[in-house]
Amino acid sequence: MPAITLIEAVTMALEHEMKQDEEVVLLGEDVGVNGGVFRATAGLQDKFGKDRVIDTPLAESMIAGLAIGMAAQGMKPVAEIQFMGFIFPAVDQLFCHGARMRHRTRGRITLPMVIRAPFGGGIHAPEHHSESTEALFAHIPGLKVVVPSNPSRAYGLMLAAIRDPDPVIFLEPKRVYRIVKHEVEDNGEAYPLEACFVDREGTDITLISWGAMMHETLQAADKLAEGGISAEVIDVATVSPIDMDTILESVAKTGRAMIVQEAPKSGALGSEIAAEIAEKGLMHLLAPIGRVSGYDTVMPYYKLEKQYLPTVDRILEEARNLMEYQ
Amino acid sequence: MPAITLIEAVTMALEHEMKQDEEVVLLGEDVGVNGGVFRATAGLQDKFGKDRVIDTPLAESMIAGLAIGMAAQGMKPVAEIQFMGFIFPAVDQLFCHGARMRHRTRGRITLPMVIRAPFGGGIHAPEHHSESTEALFAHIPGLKVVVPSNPSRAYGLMLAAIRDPDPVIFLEPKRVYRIVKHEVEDNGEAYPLEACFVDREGTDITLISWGAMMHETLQAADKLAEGGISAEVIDVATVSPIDMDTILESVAKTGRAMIVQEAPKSGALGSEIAAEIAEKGLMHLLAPIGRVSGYDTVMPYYKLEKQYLPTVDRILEEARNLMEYQ
Amino acid sequence: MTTVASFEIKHRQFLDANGKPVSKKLPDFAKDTELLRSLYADMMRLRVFDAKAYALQRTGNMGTYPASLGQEAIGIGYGSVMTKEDVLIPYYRSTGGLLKHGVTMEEILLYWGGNEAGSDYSVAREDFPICVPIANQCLHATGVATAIKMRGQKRAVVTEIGEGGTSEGDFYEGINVAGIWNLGVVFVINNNKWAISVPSEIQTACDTYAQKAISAGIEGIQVDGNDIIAMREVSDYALDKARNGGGATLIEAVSYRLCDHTTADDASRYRDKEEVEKGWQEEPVLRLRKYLESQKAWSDKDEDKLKEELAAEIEQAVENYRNTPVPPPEAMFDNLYAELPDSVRQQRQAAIKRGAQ
Amino acid sequence: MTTVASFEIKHRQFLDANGKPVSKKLPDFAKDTELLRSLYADMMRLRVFDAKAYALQRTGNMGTYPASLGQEAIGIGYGSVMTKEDVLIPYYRSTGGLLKHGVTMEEILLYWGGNEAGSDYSVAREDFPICVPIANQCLHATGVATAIKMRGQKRAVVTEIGEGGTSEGDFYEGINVAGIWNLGVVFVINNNKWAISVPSEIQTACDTYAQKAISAGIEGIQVDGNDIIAMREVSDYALDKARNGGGATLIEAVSYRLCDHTTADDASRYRDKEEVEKGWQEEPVLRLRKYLESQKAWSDKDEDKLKEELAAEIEQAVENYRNTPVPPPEAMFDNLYAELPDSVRQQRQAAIKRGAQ
Ligand SMILES: Cc1ncc(C[n+]2csc(CCOP(=O)(O)OP(=O)(O)O)c2C)c(N)n1
Ligand SMILES: Cc1ncc(C[n+]2csc(CCOP(=O)(O)OP(=O)(O)O)c2C)c(N)n1
Ligand SMILES: [Mg+2]
Ligand SMILES: [Mg+2]
Repeated sequence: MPAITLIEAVTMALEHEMKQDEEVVLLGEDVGVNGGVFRATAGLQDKFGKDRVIDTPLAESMIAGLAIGMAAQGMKPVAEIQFMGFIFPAVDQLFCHGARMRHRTRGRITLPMVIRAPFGGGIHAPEHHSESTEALFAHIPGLKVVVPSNPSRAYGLMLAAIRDPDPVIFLEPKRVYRIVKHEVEDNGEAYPLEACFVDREGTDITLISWGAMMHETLQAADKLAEGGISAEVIDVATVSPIDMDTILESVAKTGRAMIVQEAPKSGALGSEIAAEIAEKGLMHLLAPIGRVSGYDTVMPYYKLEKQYLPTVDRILEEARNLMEYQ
Repeated sequence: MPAITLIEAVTMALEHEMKQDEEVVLLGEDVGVNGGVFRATAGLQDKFGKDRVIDTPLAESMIAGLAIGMAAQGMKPVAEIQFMGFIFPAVDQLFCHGARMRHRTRGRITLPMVIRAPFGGGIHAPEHHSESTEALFAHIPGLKVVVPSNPSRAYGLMLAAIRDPDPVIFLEPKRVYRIVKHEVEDNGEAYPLEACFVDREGTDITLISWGAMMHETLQAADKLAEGGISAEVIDVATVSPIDMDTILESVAKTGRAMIVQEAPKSGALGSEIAAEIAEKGLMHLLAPIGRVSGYDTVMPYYKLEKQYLPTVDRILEEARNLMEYQ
Repeated sequence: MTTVASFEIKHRQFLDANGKPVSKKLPDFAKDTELLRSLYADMMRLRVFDAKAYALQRTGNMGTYPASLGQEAIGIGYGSVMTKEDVLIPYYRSTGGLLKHGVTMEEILLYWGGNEAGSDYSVAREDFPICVPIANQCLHATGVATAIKMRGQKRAVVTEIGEGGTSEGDFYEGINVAGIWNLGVVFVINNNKWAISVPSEIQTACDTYAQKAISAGIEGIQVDGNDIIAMREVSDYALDKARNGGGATLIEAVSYRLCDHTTADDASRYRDKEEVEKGWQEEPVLRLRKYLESQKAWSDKDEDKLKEELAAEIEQAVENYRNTPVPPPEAMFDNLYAELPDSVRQQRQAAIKRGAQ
Repeated sequence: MTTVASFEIKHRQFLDANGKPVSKKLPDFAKDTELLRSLYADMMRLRVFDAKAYALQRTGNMGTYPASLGQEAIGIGYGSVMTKEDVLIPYYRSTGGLLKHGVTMEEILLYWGGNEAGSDYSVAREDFPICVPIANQCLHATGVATAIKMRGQKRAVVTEIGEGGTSEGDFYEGINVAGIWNLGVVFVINNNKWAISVPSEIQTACDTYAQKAISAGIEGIQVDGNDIIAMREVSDYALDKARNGGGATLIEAVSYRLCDHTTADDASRYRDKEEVEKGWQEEPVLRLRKYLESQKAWSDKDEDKLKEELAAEIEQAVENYRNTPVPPPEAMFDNLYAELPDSVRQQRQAAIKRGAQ
């Protein structure tokens, strides 16, 4: 079993599900011959033909609208938005229709569709290519929002997303598309949605993250361990709806919670997690709830993106502050 | 000085500023002859002509894009989106350009523009007419988001929004457009943005709200007072960026914080406020941070909207829970 | 300069405003008097239903409602050539099309009465719910048609939009992809001249809306939308084409909104009386009646009988509507997802408890 | 059926692929050899600059860059008739237009080098920064033109978009409102046949992109975008019209993308060699050179001299670019709002502290 990257795991899951279920079709800009600008759909048009791997015209509202129409007919479209920064023309379709078709028709029309988009900073990309706006989607009831942090999860969660009978926004942390490899068996086993992953058990502090920032968070946990601090590390994975039970259980044990996210701090997912802890786990808290975030400013052009993105050092600093809190 | 409603105060502020500053122009669907579907611009086309009160074609992305182009040339467009539920086609323009033009051009091009939209439930409106999605806008750095809760504030904050050199999203709680009247002097005095209003001082618990829900919150405070509970009530007003200092000061005094909002609970503004309190005011907390919210589901068709919207009773129940918390 | 492309837009009309044929060659179906009588009845049905819906709103028994007054030939026209297998993607003023395609009066009242049950169509199960946000339904139509095409089915997809709605990007994105993929979609523009208070001149610099088809490389036809014979003929052509791989058609149905935009609107604020009076002289129901009368195919007695039948039918629908209980609080949650997440399940419980109080 | 509207799309070309005039009547300006030589120099300048930018990216000294190879006549064409007062609303492949309108090479390099200073144009202060999200710049152009019109100014607004970009709703919304309000906007479509890997057939069922103008009731003209004389002539006409209340024009400039989409792309994955070779036979720079040579207005010596001058100019720009320091961390905050809110001020302080570490 060869080790594969996160993006290869996405491809493997797409291929697996396309073989399994002929209702699964891929669509998007450049997903066909080119195999996607990040190569997530590389080779799939050759394997499944132009009818199942569809290069669309250049229009994101249209891509989302097409997916809605196709899904309403029982197909399972997996649509790619080339970068999350270009998803905005599609949000009208996703928020006004995608998220609520089942609800408004009392279950008569349902939308088993997936919207994939690479997101996040750190690859020296041009303007509008590096944002993390998952919180916008997570606030919309009726959508599920999933962010895999590593190859195994990309595979298992993508299968789950495609099989889910409701619309799933699947956000791929492009900075870590190729930085780690896992041995992933192509066994068709989906991971559950709406379940956090406890990646490391610990007793002193709970570090909560998702997507690319999991990598810095895990590194920080290593360093904390060197200093005798035992961090529990949770990968939220499905960022909406969030499995708060796992998080609250962990905080009950450690008494300290810190969220690490790439997005601007204000009104982000970290705020929601902190608010839930403050509502339901306050009695366990030995320290304020920490948030290590991108800043509340526009994602800068790439020369400053390193200054913008949370680092292992920032995580360590904040974690130590919380540990020292009296 | 006659007493006027919230929507009349909006009109008065628009008229005041149009007289003062000829760069101010209004645009939107039905804002001209018809004076807006809620009559916010009633009479203004007669007074200022078709060049300054412009009926646009029916396209929200276009309205936002026009406003951006006009503002870039130094005009001060105040654009109406007919209902907040129809703002989604415009978010691409607002998020990708409106929010960041000053930033990306290092201040060379700035956008003194306002986007107005009525929002919220409670008026038995059709589908898509009753949502509260202010949190989406509040998460975007570079935008300011303002929600007046009563006539005086509508007047003073609208003046401030128009005069602000940066884009302001001005959300008008339509359920309370006409339910209270204030004597508002047309004196051209703006209220500061980024400042909360402490509407009632109290010592036992801080109730934090904005927009239409301020009315239920104030009623709840009255009832709490009858039961001997002294609630401090804060109207956030500018919901992004939030004046957390005022809120934290209050919580430091009362030791209890509760947020009342109409939006779905998860990932809403209330989460951000709670998270900030949990980070910076934890040591003062005598109880968990309460959130009384709309539910995490699609805004239902109007037969159930009363079941959806937070009520005075729900606020009281939660406030009492927090008071009794040990 | 050399000419590299040229285009023409055609207009279709059979009956003039007084119900007189403008040409000798009426389509074959127009010889079928029974059919024409039934089309007349359908238009009347819609008109009477609209009036009832208005009354319900005015008496506080229903929410905002958009009537089709003066535009009845459009929805009844395309609706009359739809098969059960075809799919309708309506906008809020598609009541005629919905009724013709099997959606019940009761469902339509429930929808505008604020109850999701109204979107759970008992008959036209694949039709989309009424689309309130302008223009984005156009893209659903292309998506449905894509699925139909991929599966090799012979089904047409019909979607309707107001002339104001053509200013939205989604409209163009829809016709564009329908052109590229040769999708079996019929886009019907209800050009009723007004978008709430905004007149058509503010929506386009074009002489026709049909010419917008040229930007998508599809066929565009302008039709007198107050002439049910023309409306049916052009729709029949376009749907047939759609079912048989001939691709998309854009139909501009020229009509006039004789009513307010909705019950929440007061058109007298922005429209001249004279214009509306002129509109009444062109309206589709009387036009067909005059033609039928000229053919000795309609009498006052027929009219009375029809009105009586319609009144009874509508009364029954209204009664069913009014007897439908308000949904329980848990209905807010029960179709959010196939399976409700734990966190939301707690909110559901709380809502039930509060609802019972 | 009666015909209610008809349209034609015209095509403009003066020089064939070999630089031979296709008609005897060249526009007046084409007699001005100095002008043609300067246009040639401008196109070469862009080409050499592009090559340098590519090299910078390949050597890790700059981020992603989209070249204009083969499409030089477009930006240089419309740029050459813009006045200082006109406004350019560029997309990412408008380097030619930007350079002609006074944006410096250094600024362009800074932009693609990830530094906002590159969008703080020293000369063309009212031009918009480069637009990366496809098509939404079209609406900025209409907004700028609205302000210009309201103020009674005689200034044209030019915006450029790729042929793929015309599939986005914002493009249509833009041309539509420009038609309605008779705005002085020139929309230039760079039809380079490809949108990354997606060929033009997937973007439209139309024979021309120029005909999309018909949907907006504005004039649409197709021009050979590899023929700088035609490109300049049509642009001159359109800008003049725009400045003088004549309204908007849609120009489809037919060209070919000889390069990869950007430095991040590998076009050999999806394009045939032969197609690219054919493209090389049509390209604009050699075409004009051949014409100039046929007029005895260009020699190998001129060419060598030009290349030398360009090399020096570009070298200087690159040096300035490379000597520009990385902005300090506080630059992330300093233009967020006119005045930084308190909450963000704390973050700014923290960022400065961390940056210093
Ligand atoms: C995206 C969006 N914007 C605005 C509205 C508010 N609105 C409802 S109907 C209407 C006018 C529509 O006019 P038209 O498209 O001509 O259709 P008609 O109502 O005349 O049939 C407007 C602006 C909406 N429903 N959706
Ligand atoms: C809204 C949006 N969607 C997708 C992209 C990604 N993207 C960048 S360039 C491009 C192709 C554009 O092709 P075209 O419009 O023909 O312009 P060209 O690059 O050929 O000049 C795409 C899909 C984007 N920048 N913006
Ligand atoms: Mg209309
Ligand atoms: Mg192109």
